[in-house]
Amino acid sequence: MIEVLYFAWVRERIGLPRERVQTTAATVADLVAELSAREERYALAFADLASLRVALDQELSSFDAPLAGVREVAFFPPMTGG
Amino acid sequence: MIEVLYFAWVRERIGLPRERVQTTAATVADLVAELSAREERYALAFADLASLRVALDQELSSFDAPLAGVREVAFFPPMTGG
Amino acid sequence: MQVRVQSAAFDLGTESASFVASAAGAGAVVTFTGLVRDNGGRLAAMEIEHYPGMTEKAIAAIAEQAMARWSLADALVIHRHGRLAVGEPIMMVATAAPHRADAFAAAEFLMDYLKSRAPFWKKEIGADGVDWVAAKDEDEAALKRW
Amino acid sequence: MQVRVQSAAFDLGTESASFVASAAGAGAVVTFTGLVRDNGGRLAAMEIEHYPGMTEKAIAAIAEQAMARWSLADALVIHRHGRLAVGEPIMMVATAAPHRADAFAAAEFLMDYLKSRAPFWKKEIGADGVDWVAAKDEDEAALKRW
Repeated sequence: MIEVLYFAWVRERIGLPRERVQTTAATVADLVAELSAREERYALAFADLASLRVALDQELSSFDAPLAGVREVAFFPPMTGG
Repeated sequence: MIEVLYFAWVRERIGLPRERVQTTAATVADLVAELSAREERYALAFADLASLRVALDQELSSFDAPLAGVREVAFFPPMTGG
Repeated sequence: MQVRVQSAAFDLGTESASFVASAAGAGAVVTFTGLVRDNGGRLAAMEIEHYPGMTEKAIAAIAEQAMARWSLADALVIHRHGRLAVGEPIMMVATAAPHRADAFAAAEFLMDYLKSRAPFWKKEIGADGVDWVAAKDEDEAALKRW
Repeated sequence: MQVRVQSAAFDLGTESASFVASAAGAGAVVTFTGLVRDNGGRLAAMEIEHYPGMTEKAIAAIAEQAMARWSLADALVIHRHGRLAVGEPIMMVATAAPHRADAFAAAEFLMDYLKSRAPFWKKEIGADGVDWVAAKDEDEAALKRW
Protein backbone atom coordinates (compact mmCIF):
# COMPACT_ATOMS: atom_id res chain seq x y z
CA MET A 1 0.00 0.00 0.00
CA ILE A 2 1.21 3.44 -0.94
CA GLU A 3 -0.14 6.84 0.12
CA VAL A 4 -0.77 9.00 -2.96
CA LEU A 5 -1.24 12.77 -2.59
CA TYR A 6 -2.48 15.31 -5.12
CA PHE A 7 -2.03 19.09 -4.97
CA ALA A 8 -3.36 22.18 -6.75
CA TRP A 9 -5.09 21.48 -10.10
CA VAL A 10 -4.07 17.81 -9.99
CA ARG A 11 -6.09 17.50 -6.76
CA GLU A 12 -8.99 19.39 -8.34
CA ARG A 13 -9.05 17.25 -11.50
CA ILE A 14 -8.86 13.97 -9.62
CA GLY A 15 -11.25 15.22 -6.97
CA LEU A 16 -9.26 13.90 -4.02
CA PRO A 17 -6.43 15.30 -1.87
CA ARG A 18 -5.06 11.81 -1.08
CA GLU A 19 -5.82 8.11 -1.25
CA ARG A 20 -4.25 4.78 -0.39
CA VAL A 21 -3.37 2.76 -3.46
CA GLN A 22 -2.71 -0.98 -3.68
CA THR A 23 -0.12 -1.32 -6.39
CA THR A 24 2.76 -3.44 -7.64
CA ALA A 25 4.04 -0.67 -9.92
CA ALA A 26 7.82 -0.72 -10.18
CA THR A 27 8.28 2.96 -11.04
CA VAL A 28 6.38 6.23 -10.76
CA ALA A 29 5.59 6.04 -14.50
CA ASP A 30 4.05 2.57 -13.95
CA LEU A 31 1.89 3.97 -11.13
CA VAL A 32 0.78 6.85 -13.36
CA ALA A 33 -0.17 4.33 -16.09
CA GLU A 34 -2.18 2.25 -13.58
CA LEU A 35 -4.03 5.30 -12.23
CA SER A 36 -4.69 6.70 -15.72
CA ALA A 37 -6.24 3.39 -16.75
CA ARG A 38 -8.71 3.59 -13.84
CA GLU A 39 -10.88 6.50 -14.81
CA GLU A 40 -11.08 9.47 -17.16
CA ARG A 41 -10.35 12.03 -14.40
CA TYR A 42 -7.00 10.36 -13.69
CA ALA A 43 -6.18 10.13 -17.39
CA LEU A 44 -6.94 13.85 -17.70
CA ALA A 45 -4.86 14.82 -14.69
CA PHE A 46 -1.89 12.81 -15.95
CA ALA A 47 -2.28 13.67 -19.66
CA ASP A 48 0.84 15.85 -19.82
CA LEU A 49 3.63 14.61 -17.58
CA ALA A 50 5.88 17.50 -18.62
CA SER A 51 3.54 19.80 -16.68
CA LEU A 52 3.71 17.62 -13.56
CA ARG A 53 6.20 17.08 -10.76
CA VAL A 54 6.48 14.14 -8.39
CA ALA A 55 7.83 13.81 -4.85
CA LEU A 56 8.70 10.47 -3.22
CA ASP A 57 8.58 10.52 0.57
CA GLN A 58 8.60 14.34 0.39
CA GLU A 59 11.68 14.65 -1.83
CA LEU A 60 11.43 15.86 -5.44
CA SER A 61 12.02 12.94 -7.79
CA SER A 62 11.37 11.88 -11.37
CA PHE A 63 8.87 9.70 -13.22
CA ASP A 64 11.39 6.95 -13.92
CA ALA A 65 12.29 6.56 -10.22
CA PRO A 66 11.62 3.14 -8.60
CA LEU A 67 8.85 2.86 -6.00
CA ALA A 68 10.48 0.12 -3.90
CA GLY A 69 10.30 1.14 -0.22
CA VAL A 70 8.42 4.37 -0.94
CA ARG A 71 5.50 5.12 1.40
CA GLU A 72 4.27 8.45 0.05
CA VAL A 73 4.00 9.66 -3.56
CA ALA A 74 2.80 13.19 -4.35
CA PHE A 75 1.80 14.59 -7.75
CA PHE A 76 1.54 18.31 -8.38
CA PRO A 77 2.15 21.06 -10.94
CA PRO A 78 5.40 23.06 -10.94
CA MET A 79 5.66 24.95 -7.65
CA THR A 80 4.86 28.65 -7.38
CA GLY A 81 6.17 29.72 -4.00
CA GLY A 82 7.81 32.95 -2.99
CA MET B 1 37.60 84.31 -4.10
CA ILE B 2 36.85 80.62 -3.88
CA GLU B 3 35.55 78.59 -0.92
CA VAL B 4 37.84 75.58 -0.34
CA LEU B 5 36.63 72.67 1.82
CA TYR B 6 38.60 69.77 3.28
CA PHE B 7 37.19 66.49 4.62
CA ALA B 8 38.40 63.47 6.59
CA TRP B 9 42.20 63.10 6.78
CA VAL B 10 42.71 65.97 4.33
CA ARG B 11 40.96 68.24 6.83
CA GLU B 12 43.04 66.79 9.68
CA ARG B 13 46.37 67.24 7.85
CA ILE B 14 45.62 70.79 6.79
CA GLY B 15 44.05 71.58 10.15
CA LEU B 16 41.05 73.43 8.73
CA PRO B 17 37.58 72.37 7.59
CA ARG B 18 37.30 75.25 5.10
CA GLU B 19 38.85 78.56 4.05
CA ARG B 20 38.40 81.31 1.50
CA VAL B 21 41.19 81.42 -1.04
CA GLN B 22 42.17 84.32 -3.31
CA THR B 23 43.43 82.66 -6.47
CA THR B 24 43.84 83.07 -10.18
CA ALA B 25 44.43 79.34 -10.70
CA ALA B 26 43.00 78.16 -14.02
CA THR B 27 42.48 74.53 -13.04
CA VAL B 28 42.11 72.41 -9.90
CA ALA B 29 45.69 71.18 -10.40
CA ASP B 30 46.90 74.82 -10.46
CA LEU B 31 45.07 75.50 -7.20
CA VAL B 32 46.63 72.38 -5.62
CA ALA B 33 50.09 73.62 -6.70
CA GLU B 34 49.42 77.07 -5.20
CA LEU B 35 48.21 75.61 -1.89
CA SER B 36 51.07 73.08 -1.73
CA ALA B 37 53.60 75.90 -2.16
CA ARG B 38 52.13 77.74 0.86
CA GLU B 39 53.08 75.44 3.72
CA GLU B 40 54.31 71.96 4.54
CA ARG B 41 50.90 70.78 5.84
CA TYR B 42 49.30 71.54 2.45
CA ALA B 43 52.16 69.86 0.59
CA LEU B 44 51.69 66.78 2.79
CA ALA B 45 47.93 66.67 2.30
CA PHE B 46 48.27 66.97 -1.48
CA ALA B 47 51.35 64.71 -1.81
CA ASP B 48 49.48 61.87 -3.55
CA LEU B 49 46.72 63.11 -5.83
CA ALA B 50 45.78 59.52 -6.75
CA SER B 51 44.47 59.11 -3.20
CA LEU B 52 42.38 62.27 -3.40
CA ARG B 53 39.09 63.24 -4.94
CA VAL B 54 37.76 66.69 -5.79
CA ALA B 55 34.26 68.13 -6.07
CA LEU B 56 33.44 71.43 -7.80
CA ASP B 57 30.27 73.10 -6.58
CA GLN B 58 29.31 69.78 -4.97
CA GLU B 59 29.76 67.64 -8.09
CA LEU B 60 32.59 65.10 -8.39
CA SER B 61 35.17 66.39 -10.86
CA SER B 62 38.81 65.90 -11.82
CA PHE B 63 42.11 67.66 -11.19
CA ASP B 64 42.38 68.95 -14.75
CA ALA B 65 38.95 70.62 -14.61
CA PRO B 66 38.87 74.44 -15.10
CA LEU B 67 37.95 76.64 -12.12
CA ALA B 68 36.24 79.40 -14.08
CA GLY B 69 32.90 80.22 -12.43
CA VAL B 70 33.40 77.73 -9.61
CA ARG B 71 32.47 78.97 -6.12
CA GLU B 72 33.19 75.89 -3.99
CA VAL B 73 36.04 73.36 -4.26
CA ALA B 74 36.23 70.37 -1.92
CA PHE B 75 39.16 67.98 -1.43
CA PHE B 76 38.73 64.60 0.26
CA PRO B 77 39.86 60.96 0.21
CA PRO B 78 37.84 58.30 -1.67
CA MET B 79 34.39 58.07 -0.12
CA THR B 80 33.44 55.28 2.27
CA GLY B 81 29.66 55.47 2.61
CA GLY B 82 27.15 52.67 2.97
CA MET C 1 18.47 29.78 11.09
CA GLN C 2 14.70 30.05 11.45
CA VAL C 3 11.99 28.64 9.16
CA ARG C 4 8.29 29.31 9.76
CA VAL C 5 5.38 28.07 7.64
CA GLN C 6 2.15 29.60 8.87
CA SER C 7 -1.30 30.82 7.87
CA ALA C 8 -1.16 33.76 10.28
CA ALA C 9 -0.17 37.18 9.00
CA PHE C 10 3.21 38.57 10.03
CA ASP C 11 4.56 42.08 10.24
CA LEU C 12 7.68 42.93 8.23
CA GLY C 13 8.64 45.66 10.71
CA THR C 14 8.42 43.42 13.77
CA GLU C 15 10.22 40.54 12.06
CA SER C 16 12.97 42.77 10.67
CA ALA C 17 13.58 44.42 14.02
CA SER C 18 13.89 41.14 15.90
CA PHE C 19 16.04 39.61 13.16
CA VAL C 20 18.49 42.53 13.31
CA ALA C 21 18.53 42.39 17.11
CA SER C 22 19.53 38.72 17.01
CA ALA C 23 22.12 39.24 14.26
CA ALA C 24 24.52 41.15 16.49
CA GLY C 25 27.97 41.40 14.98
CA ALA C 26 26.77 41.21 11.39
CA GLY C 27 27.43 44.29 9.29
CA ALA C 28 24.82 43.69 6.60
CA VAL C 29 21.17 42.64 6.75
CA VAL C 30 19.02 42.09 3.64
CA THR C 31 15.29 41.41 3.73
CA PHE C 32 12.92 40.49 0.92
CA THR C 33 9.15 40.63 1.33
CA GLY C 34 6.62 39.34 -1.18
CA LEU C 35 3.18 40.97 -1.12
CA VAL C 36 -0.10 40.10 -2.83
CA ARG C 37 -0.25 42.44 -5.84
CA ASP C 38 -3.63 43.69 -7.00
CA ASN C 39 -2.86 43.11 -10.71
CA GLY C 40 -4.48 46.36 -11.75
CA GLY C 41 -7.48 45.89 -9.46
CA ARG C 42 -8.51 42.52 -10.93
CA LEU C 43 -7.41 40.41 -7.97
CA ALA C 44 -9.65 39.91 -4.94
CA ALA C 45 -7.54 37.44 -2.97
CA MET C 46 -4.88 34.79 -3.25
CA GLU C 47 -5.08 31.27 -1.95
CA ILE C 48 -1.89 29.35 -1.25
CA GLU C 49 -1.88 25.58 -0.97
CA HIS C 50 1.15 23.73 0.36
CA TYR C 51 2.37 20.25 1.18
CA PRO C 52 2.60 20.05 4.99
CA GLY C 53 5.70 18.19 6.04
CA MET C 54 7.53 18.50 2.75
CA THR C 55 7.27 22.30 2.83
CA GLU C 56 9.21 22.66 6.10
CA LYS C 57 11.81 20.11 4.99
CA ALA C 58 12.31 21.69 1.56
CA ILE C 59 12.72 25.19 3.01
CA ALA C 60 15.10 24.00 5.74
CA ALA C 61 17.22 22.26 3.08
CA ILE C 62 17.32 25.43 0.94
CA ALA C 63 18.27 27.57 3.95
CA GLU C 64 20.99 25.13 4.99
CA GLN C 65 22.44 25.30 1.49
CA ALA C 66 22.53 29.09 1.76
CA MET C 67 24.22 28.94 5.19
CA ALA C 68 26.84 26.53 3.81
CA ARG C 69 27.52 28.50 0.67
CA TRP C 70 27.83 32.05 2.00
CA SER C 71 29.35 33.49 5.11
CA LEU C 72 26.08 34.19 6.95
CA ALA C 73 25.48 35.04 10.59
CA ASP C 74 21.79 34.07 10.32
CA ALA C 75 18.91 33.47 7.91
CA LEU C 76 15.13 33.62 8.31
CA VAL C 77 12.33 32.34 6.06
CA ILE C 78 8.65 32.91 6.76
CA HIS C 79 6.07 31.65 4.22
CA ARG C 80 2.30 31.80 4.59
CA HIS C 81 -0.43 29.54 3.23
CA GLY C 82 -4.21 29.83 3.10
CA ARG C 83 -6.26 32.80 1.93
CA LEU C 84 -4.51 36.17 1.66
CA ALA C 85 -6.02 39.57 0.82
CA VAL C 86 -4.48 42.04 -1.65
CA GLY C 87 -1.58 43.93 -0.05
CA GLU C 88 -0.89 41.29 2.60
CA PRO C 89 2.62 39.87 2.97
CA ILE C 90 2.99 36.38 1.47
CA MET C 91 6.48 35.59 2.65
CA MET C 92 9.80 37.06 3.65
CA VAL C 93 13.44 36.08 3.81
CA ALA C 94 16.16 37.82 5.79
CA THR C 95 19.90 37.26 5.73
CA ALA C 96 22.63 38.66 7.98
CA ALA C 97 26.30 38.57 7.00
CA PRO C 98 29.56 40.37 7.71
CA HIS C 99 29.57 41.74 4.13
CA ARG C 100 26.80 43.01 1.86
CA ALA C 101 27.64 40.83 -1.15
CA ASP C 102 26.99 37.65 0.85
CA ALA C 103 23.78 38.97 2.37
CA PHE C 104 22.42 39.97 -1.06
CA ALA C 105 23.49 36.77 -2.85
CA ALA C 106 22.05 34.50 -0.16
CA ALA C 107 18.72 36.38 -0.12
CA GLU C 108 18.41 36.12 -3.92
CA PHE C 109 19.36 32.44 -3.83
CA LEU C 110 16.72 31.74 -1.16
CA MET C 111 14.08 33.57 -3.21
CA ASP C 112 14.96 31.76 -6.45
CA TYR C 113 14.73 28.37 -4.73
CA LEU C 114 11.55 29.17 -2.81
CA LYS C 115 9.88 30.22 -6.08
CA SER C 116 10.45 26.90 -7.84
CA ARG C 117 11.48 24.29 -5.27
CA ALA C 118 9.28 24.81 -2.21
CA PRO C 119 5.91 23.02 -2.52
CA PHE C 120 3.52 25.97 -2.63
CA TRP C 121 0.86 26.61 -5.26
CA LYS C 122 -0.82 29.96 -5.70
CA LYS C 123 -4.38 30.43 -6.87
CA GLU C 124 -5.66 33.85 -7.87
CA ILE C 125 -9.24 34.68 -7.01
CA GLY C 126 -10.28 37.58 -9.16
CA ALA C 127 -13.00 39.40 -11.02
CA ASP C 128 -12.25 37.28 -14.10
CA GLY C 129 -12.51 33.97 -12.22
CA VAL C 130 -10.24 31.64 -10.34
CA ASP C 131 -6.88 30.51 -11.73
CA TRP C 132 -3.84 28.61 -10.60
CA VAL C 133 -0.74 30.73 -11.13
CA ALA C 134 1.46 29.10 -13.77
CA ALA C 135 5.14 28.61 -13.03
CA LYS C 136 7.28 31.00 -15.08
CA ASP C 137 10.10 29.82 -17.33
CA GLU C 138 12.18 32.74 -16.05
CA ASP C 139 11.86 31.45 -12.47
CA GLU C 140 13.14 28.04 -13.49
CA ALA C 141 15.91 29.70 -15.51
CA ALA C 142 16.88 31.83 -12.49
CA LEU C 143 18.08 28.67 -10.70
CA LYS C 144 20.79 28.15 -13.32
CA ARG C 145 22.86 31.04 -12.03
CA TRP C 146 23.61 29.30 -8.71
CA MET D 1 11.40 58.51 -3.41
CA GLN D 2 12.69 59.54 0.01
CA VAL D 3 16.24 60.51 1.02
CA ARG D 4 17.17 61.27 4.64
CA VAL D 5 20.62 62.24 5.93
CA GLN D 6 20.55 62.45 9.71
CA SER D 7 22.57 61.97 12.88
CA ALA D 8 19.60 60.49 14.77
CA ALA D 9 19.26 56.72 15.07
CA PHE D 10 16.49 55.03 13.11
CA ASP D 11 14.69 51.75 13.60
CA LEU D 12 14.77 49.24 10.73
CA GLY D 13 11.45 47.73 11.86
CA THR D 14 9.60 51.05 11.93
CA GLU D 15 11.11 52.24 8.64
CA SER D 16 10.43 48.92 6.88
CA ALA D 17 6.83 48.81 8.07
CA SER D 18 6.06 52.34 6.90
CA PHE D 19 7.87 51.81 3.59
CA VAL D 20 5.81 48.68 2.85
CA ALA D 21 2.61 50.46 3.88
CA SER D 22 3.31 53.24 1.36
CA ALA D 23 4.36 50.83 -1.40
CA ALA D 24 0.84 49.49 -1.97
CA GLY D 25 0.56 47.60 -5.22
CA ALA D 26 4.21 46.52 -5.30
CA GLY D 27 4.78 42.79 -5.11
CA ALA D 28 8.38 42.87 -3.94
CA VAL D 29 10.17 44.90 -1.26
CA VAL D 30 13.92 44.61 -0.59
CA THR D 31 15.70 46.30 2.31
CA PHE D 32 19.38 46.55 3.11
CA THR D 33 20.66 47.71 6.47
CA GLY D 34 24.28 48.43 7.32
CA LEU D 35 25.27 48.08 10.98
CA VAL D 36 28.43 49.03 12.88
CA ARG D 37 30.36 45.75 13.18
CA ASP D 38 32.46 45.17 16.27
CA ASN D 39 35.43 43.79 14.28
CA GLY D 40 36.11 41.06 16.80
CA GLY D 41 35.62 43.34 19.79
CA ARG D 42 38.31 45.83 18.74
CA LEU D 43 35.91 48.62 17.72
CA ALA D 44 34.50 51.04 20.29
CA ALA D 45 32.61 53.39 17.98
CA MET D 46 32.44 54.74 14.47
CA GLU D 47 32.44 58.37 13.45
CA ILE D 48 30.99 59.37 10.10
CA GLU D 49 31.85 62.69 8.50
CA HIS D 50 29.91 63.96 5.51
CA TYR D 51 29.68 66.93 3.16
CA PRO D 52 26.41 68.71 3.98
CA GLY D 53 24.68 69.84 0.83
CA MET D 54 26.58 67.58 -1.53
CA THR D 55 25.52 64.46 0.40
CA GLU D 56 21.81 65.03 -0.14
CA LYS D 57 22.33 65.95 -3.81
CA ALA D 58 24.56 62.95 -4.53
CA ILE D 59 22.14 60.50 -2.91
CA ALA D 60 19.12 62.02 -4.66
CA ALA D 61 20.95 61.71 -8.00
CA ILE D 62 21.80 58.04 -7.30
CA ALA D 63 18.22 57.27 -6.27
CA GLU D 64 16.84 59.02 -9.38
CA GLN D 65 19.13 56.90 -11.55
CA ALA D 66 17.75 53.78 -9.87
CA MET D 67 14.14 54.92 -10.38
CA ALA D 68 14.85 55.60 -14.07
CA ARG D 69 16.66 52.34 -14.68
CA TRP D 70 14.35 49.83 -12.98
CA SER D 71 10.62 49.55 -12.73
CA LEU D 72 10.30 50.72 -9.12
CA ALA D 73 7.22 51.77 -7.17
CA ASP D 74 9.36 53.55 -4.56
CA ALA D 75 12.84 53.84 -3.07
CA LEU D 76 14.14 54.99 0.31
CA VAL D 77 17.65 55.90 1.46
CA ILE D 78 18.53 56.80 5.06
CA HIS D 79 22.17 57.50 5.95
CA ARG D 80 23.48 58.63 9.31
CA HIS D 81 26.49 60.75 10.24
CA GLY D 82 28.19 61.54 13.55
CA ARG D 83 29.23 59.11 16.26
CA LEU D 84 27.70 55.61 16.19
CA ALA D 85 28.08 52.82 18.72
CA VAL D 86 28.77 49.18 17.80
CA GLY D 87 25.61 47.43 16.65
CA GLU D 88 23.82 50.65 15.66
CA PRO D 89 22.35 50.97 12.16
CA ILE D 90 24.48 53.16 9.87
CA MET D 91 22.16 53.35 6.90
CA MET D 92 19.43 51.57 5.01
CA VAL D 93 17.99 51.41 1.54
CA ALA D 94 14.61 50.01 0.58
CA THR D 95 13.17 49.38 -2.87
CA ALA D 96 9.64 48.38 -3.91
CA ALA D 97 8.87 46.96 -7.35
CA PRO D 98 6.31 44.81 -9.12
CA HIS D 99 8.95 42.05 -9.54
CA ARG D 100 11.72 40.80 -7.31
CA ALA D 101 14.55 41.06 -9.85
CA ASP D 102 14.05 44.83 -10.13
CA ALA D 103 13.81 45.30 -6.36
CA PHE D 104 17.04 43.35 -5.77
CA ALA D 105 19.01 44.94 -8.61
CA ALA D 106 18.02 48.47 -7.61
CA ALA D 107 18.91 47.87 -3.94
CA GLU D 108 22.34 46.50 -4.89
CA PHE D 109 22.93 49.38 -7.30
CA LEU D 110 22.03 51.93 -4.60
CA MET D 111 24.40 50.24 -2.16
CA ASP D 112 27.28 50.10 -4.63
CA TYR D 113 26.91 53.79 -5.45
CA LEU D 114 26.45 54.90 -1.84
CA LYS D 115 29.67 53.06 -0.91
CA SER D 116 31.88 54.93 -3.36
CA ARG D 117 30.00 57.98 -4.64
CA ALA D 118 28.20 59.53 -1.68
CA PRO D 119 30.46 61.91 0.31
CA PHE D 120 30.76 60.04 3.60
CA TRP D 121 34.00 59.12 5.39
CA LYS D 122 34.13 56.58 8.17
CA LYS D 123 36.56 56.70 11.07
CA GLU D 124 36.97 53.73 13.38
CA ILE D 125 37.59 54.45 17.03
CA GLY D 126 39.02 51.33 18.57
CA ALA D 127 41.30 49.78 21.15
CA ASP D 128 44.20 50.00 18.68
CA GLY D 129 43.67 53.71 17.97
CA VAL D 130 41.74 55.85 15.56
CA ASP D 131 41.76 55.22 11.81
CA TRP D 132 40.03 56.45 8.72
CA VAL D 133 38.49 53.50 6.87
CA ALA D 134 40.24 53.06 3.51
CA ALA D 135 38.12 52.73 0.39
CA LYS D 136 38.23 49.18 -0.97
CA ASP D 137 39.23 48.35 -4.52
CA GLU D 138 36.38 45.83 -4.61
CA ASP D 139 33.86 48.60 -3.87
CA GLU D 140 35.16 50.67 -6.78
CA ALA D 141 35.16 47.54 -8.96
CA ALA D 142 31.55 46.80 -7.98
CA LEU D 143 30.43 49.92 -9.89
CA LYS D 144 31.59 48.43 -13.16
CA ARG D 145 28.74 45.93 -13.29
CA TRP D 146 26.10 48.65 -13.71
